[in-house]
Amino acid sequence: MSRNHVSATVNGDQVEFLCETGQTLLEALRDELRLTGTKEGCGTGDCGACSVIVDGRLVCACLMLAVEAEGKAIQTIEGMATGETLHPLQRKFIEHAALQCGICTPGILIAARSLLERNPNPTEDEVRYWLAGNLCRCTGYHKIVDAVLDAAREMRGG
Amino acid sequence: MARITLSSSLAPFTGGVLELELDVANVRQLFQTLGERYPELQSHLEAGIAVAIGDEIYQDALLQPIERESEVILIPKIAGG
Amino acid sequence: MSATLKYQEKELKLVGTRPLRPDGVDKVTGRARFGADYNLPGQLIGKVLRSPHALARIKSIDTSAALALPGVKAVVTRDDFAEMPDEMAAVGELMINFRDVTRNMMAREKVLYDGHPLAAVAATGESVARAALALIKVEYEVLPHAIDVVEAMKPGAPLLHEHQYTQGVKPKPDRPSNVAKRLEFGHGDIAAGFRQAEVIVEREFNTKPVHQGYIEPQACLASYSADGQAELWTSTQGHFVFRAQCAKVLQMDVSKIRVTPTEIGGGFGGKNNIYNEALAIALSRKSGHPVKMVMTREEVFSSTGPTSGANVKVKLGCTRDGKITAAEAELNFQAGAFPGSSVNQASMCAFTRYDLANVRIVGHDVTVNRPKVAAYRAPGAPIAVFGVESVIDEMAKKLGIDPIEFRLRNAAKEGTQTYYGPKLGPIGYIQTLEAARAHPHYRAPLGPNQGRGVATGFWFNIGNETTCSLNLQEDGTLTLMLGTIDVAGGSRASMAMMVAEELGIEFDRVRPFVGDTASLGFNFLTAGSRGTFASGMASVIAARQVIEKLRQRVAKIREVPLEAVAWKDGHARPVDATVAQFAPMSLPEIARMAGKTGGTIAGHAEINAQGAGPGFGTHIVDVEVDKETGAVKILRYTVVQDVGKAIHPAYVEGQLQGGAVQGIGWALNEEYVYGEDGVLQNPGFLDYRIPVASDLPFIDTVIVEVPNPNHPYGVRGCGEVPIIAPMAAIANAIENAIGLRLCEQPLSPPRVLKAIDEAAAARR
Amino acid sequence: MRYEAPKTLEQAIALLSGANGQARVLAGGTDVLIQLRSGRADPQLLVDIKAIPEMRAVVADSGGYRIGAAVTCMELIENEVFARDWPGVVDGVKLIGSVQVKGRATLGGNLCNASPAADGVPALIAAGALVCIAGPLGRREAPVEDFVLGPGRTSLGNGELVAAIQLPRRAPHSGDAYLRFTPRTEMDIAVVGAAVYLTLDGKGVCRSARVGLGAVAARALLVPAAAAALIGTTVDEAALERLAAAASAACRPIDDKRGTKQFRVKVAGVMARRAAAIAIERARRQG
Repeated sequence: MSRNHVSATVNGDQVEFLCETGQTLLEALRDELRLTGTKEGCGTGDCGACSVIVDGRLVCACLMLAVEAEGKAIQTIEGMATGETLHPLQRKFIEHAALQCGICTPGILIAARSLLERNPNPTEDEVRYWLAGNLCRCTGYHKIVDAVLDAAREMRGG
Repeated sequence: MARITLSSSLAPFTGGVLELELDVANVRQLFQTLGERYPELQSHLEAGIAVAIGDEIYQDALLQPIERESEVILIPKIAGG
Repeated sequence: MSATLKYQEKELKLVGTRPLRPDGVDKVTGRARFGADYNLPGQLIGKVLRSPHALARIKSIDTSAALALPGVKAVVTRDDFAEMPDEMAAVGELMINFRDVTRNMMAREKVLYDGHPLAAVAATGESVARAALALIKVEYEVLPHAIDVVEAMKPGAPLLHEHQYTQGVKPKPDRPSNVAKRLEFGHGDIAAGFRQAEVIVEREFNTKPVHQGYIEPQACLASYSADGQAELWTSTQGHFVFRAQCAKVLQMDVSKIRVTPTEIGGGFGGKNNIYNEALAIALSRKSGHPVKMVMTREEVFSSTGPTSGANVKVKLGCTRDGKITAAEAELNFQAGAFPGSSVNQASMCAFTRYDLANVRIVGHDVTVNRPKVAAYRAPGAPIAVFGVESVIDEMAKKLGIDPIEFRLRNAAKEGTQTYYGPKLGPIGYIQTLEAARAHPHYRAPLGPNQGRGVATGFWFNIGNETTCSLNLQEDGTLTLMLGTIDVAGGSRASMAMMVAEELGIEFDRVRPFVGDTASLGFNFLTAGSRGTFASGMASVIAARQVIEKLRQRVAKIREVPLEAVAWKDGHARPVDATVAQFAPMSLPEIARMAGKTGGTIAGHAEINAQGAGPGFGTHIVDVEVDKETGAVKILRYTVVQDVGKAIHPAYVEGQLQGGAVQGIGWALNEEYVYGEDGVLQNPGFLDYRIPVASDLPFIDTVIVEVPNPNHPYGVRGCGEVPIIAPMAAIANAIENAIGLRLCEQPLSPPRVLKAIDEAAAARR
Repeated sequence: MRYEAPKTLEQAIALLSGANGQARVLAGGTDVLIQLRSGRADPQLLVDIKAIPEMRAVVADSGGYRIGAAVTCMELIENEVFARDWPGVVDGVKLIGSVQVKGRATLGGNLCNASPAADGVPALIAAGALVCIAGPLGRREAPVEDFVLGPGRTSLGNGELVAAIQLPRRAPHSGDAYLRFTPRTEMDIAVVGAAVYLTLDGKGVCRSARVGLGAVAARALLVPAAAAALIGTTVDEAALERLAAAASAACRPIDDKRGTKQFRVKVAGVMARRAAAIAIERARRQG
């Protein structure tokens, strides 16, 4: 089986890997690049646990082929903090108890970041609808929504 | 003698007997005596029976003492999600 | 040691505050390692071949073509596992029928549900493993199947197990049945109770199986060495229980399997049982390579534990002034392919919120051609309570009594005689009802097509076998090794808080983690809301042991009598100046000297925690019904619950909110849909509809604290109660909104609309 | 399986034509990847059309719009000019999965996947959109309602692909809207979907209308009888009730895991009526 060569940027770093055509970006991130922070919950785009940002777009890494990543800039949870400094969303998630088991957390953080980059002052409803593609079975979403709204407030400087 | 009451769900295994008095000093002795008296109950005692002594429920506490005159109730063991 | 530590009221510094969880940073940065995040050099990928039929006899399994495929290193089938006797055997203190466990793990004579494993392969990669599965030839004799519980109970229904005769029936039946067990609970005189009744309400309810819906599919990695030792990394609620099950079905010594629990991406009861773990070890044994097995979401739905679907009949008798005189129920629970539903506990939970003189409950545990059910948060209770609390509500309405007032008139309290055995100890049910009645939510105005519902829940909570080690490290910090899995709720934080509280030190001086099975003795599953209760008790015992040893050490170092040394605020200090005078020693000071004054200091607990305190909750919900589509919108939701003591209130709120939302999903849209062919039609998150963020409002919580007398901080446990009431509360709210009583779960738009249309047709 | 990302439409057509039906077009991939994973699709060649510039563009064209087949839903949603003209089309596009899915999925793919429940399609039918098809024999156009033949089947011939979707010039005093019913607020497949495009005259009388329904038959339907209920009226309550009845009458649904026949028939009318109410509101507002 011939494999495809892909070069891309992940969290600002140039990476290269080989992949089968049928392999998803999620598989490449996890199995080839060993970036296991991006999770698989369903493999069909229905849970959002594999959310990553590709060229500025929030996508499910399970619904994109690894070969399609050629030349793309990919951001994953591993690139969200700066050194030891957590992103405000990461900090607020811990402070608000917005995570329990944590399997959905990387995807939700990536999705929330993508929301706040577009809309720094979202309403509760806008947060809930933007995050509708990210399933969480532990929290009932209450504290997640709180944390996102609070992080937005802080990031706006309020 | 301790007063022993069996949960109604155990009636099929004791020929309908649900109340009796036994001279037992702890839960292990209680199970042993009951098992000898009602062989069909034996597997249920092993498979999971909790014991209420007074108003406290004990699970898997074979050495828990049973005071004279205490009220002892056998109930199905409880697990959970 | 069978242990209980009594509650002591004292001034608290840390317990009841909201420090940050020790697993938080790893979970927000992607560093936390879950089941599928573990890899070993040279590992193979394992995949399972599953039955496409609901019920079929297996005539043959031919794996030769799969084995011949390059890259395939091992295949296992029923022939690779020993037959197990039909008897209950101990797994720690659980009793399990391993004849069933070994058959659920790998079908033997018959496949019993769509998704039942038949063979497993290990290959060099995922695509090779998948290709190998396609090469396994299975000959089936397809048989008629039984999916519906009521149908399966009928004489002449397709039979799953020829050797299964209904237990609990006298005389022993002369023919086998899908009814594995009949059980009966009750007290008083039910007939007399109904004769006293002036009003009787009787209803029949049906519910569908629902899945725990954890977001992390089951995942494990096994490595078997030629010397007969195995290591297993797996996502589990109980690594000791998994080890015991694997040892039994693989006929290995318990000590030769070392299980390391990974972070668990949700369980809710669904990760109490092994599925792929023993297969992975067997494949590793056969291939000589580590084997990793990760389920797909489809496999999770088709082959791992949903909870029972059920048929529930409830009859209630009452006087006109609102006193319940008789309560009767029949609970018919699907067990799935093997016996063992939660009908027992459902029976015991059904009416236990009330002080009742005359009760009778009959339960049936029924095998059907569906995956074997697994526990799901307060197993069985929501199903029974959907029926009972709906009927309670209807009764209150018939009598013209406010639904909370009606519940208060009949509420269980300390001293109430339960119909399953003991009297209740100190409980907070009435307090939750009163707090709900006083909540502004209960008086807020409602608009058109809106309705408010109330319902309540009860769960026993449990203790069980628990182990931990608390090691004082050389700089005065401590590591707390727990045997209880932190299934997400934040129990690691709670344990560390209790230890720090005992020692009078800061929270971050104690680093909690979960030990592997070789590091501690047997510890029960995280289930039954036991974690913070039982492991908290063990942690406090270990901390008190450490304090005792610290006092002894300081007495030696300072050359004073032991009685002269008190432990206070993280220091050994003189009890008072009259007994002895010495310079106090801090924990780091003692720790630094420990090695040279007799060795390091540690505390341990190996207990079977007794004295769990029952939990009660009252829920209020407002809904709006779209009468043209049947859609039900949750407008407002309030959970009131007695948790005994909230060690970490934010994490308790999280349990209350998360549990309530699982209950909301159960109520509104979640269900297993099977076709005529017995094949599951919705094994994915698209059509198995768990709630999404935009479906929900904020979930208000009110924490009531009536301490459990049998825990040093009064903890009861809190995880399970919140899932019990939502189904009934929502049904009651719908009834108040549109005047129709819905008795079929889920209360989904087609059901609601059908009820509206039928009522309209009946009026015409 | 081979992967190709041609830079021109001609190259794409050549690749597809040469593959003897063993090729799949890859646009957003949100349906194709699921089919690959489940084994329902097993092509030898994937032709990724996202590197073809004309496929990625939304072009204003003689008063209407030409939406390249590889334009993602999010790109279309964020195109404010387009959304002002065809809010009903955007209503549908907004419902094609989560934000994540819409970051990849395309309206062209939604159409080519040929699901009866596709959220993007009813509003295109109501709008009178055309499918621009390119193939070895040249280019052709087809009305959207004729393009899908049944579940998973389109009128694309060997080597053909959808290059773009053409929206006409929006008439003055007109408005469109799409509504669907799902059990959850998001993340569901439509149980019923209804789109209405209507045009008023100066007196507020409906002069033309088109109604599209989704998930009520083997493919999305154009329902002239439902449109007729509106034409010539001021779209008052009585007209809306006739619209609802006509929409329900046009349904030929199935019972499945997502809904019953009875439910779909009834709710199709409700959705059509509610969509029409939104459409007329937009028509009045937009002038």
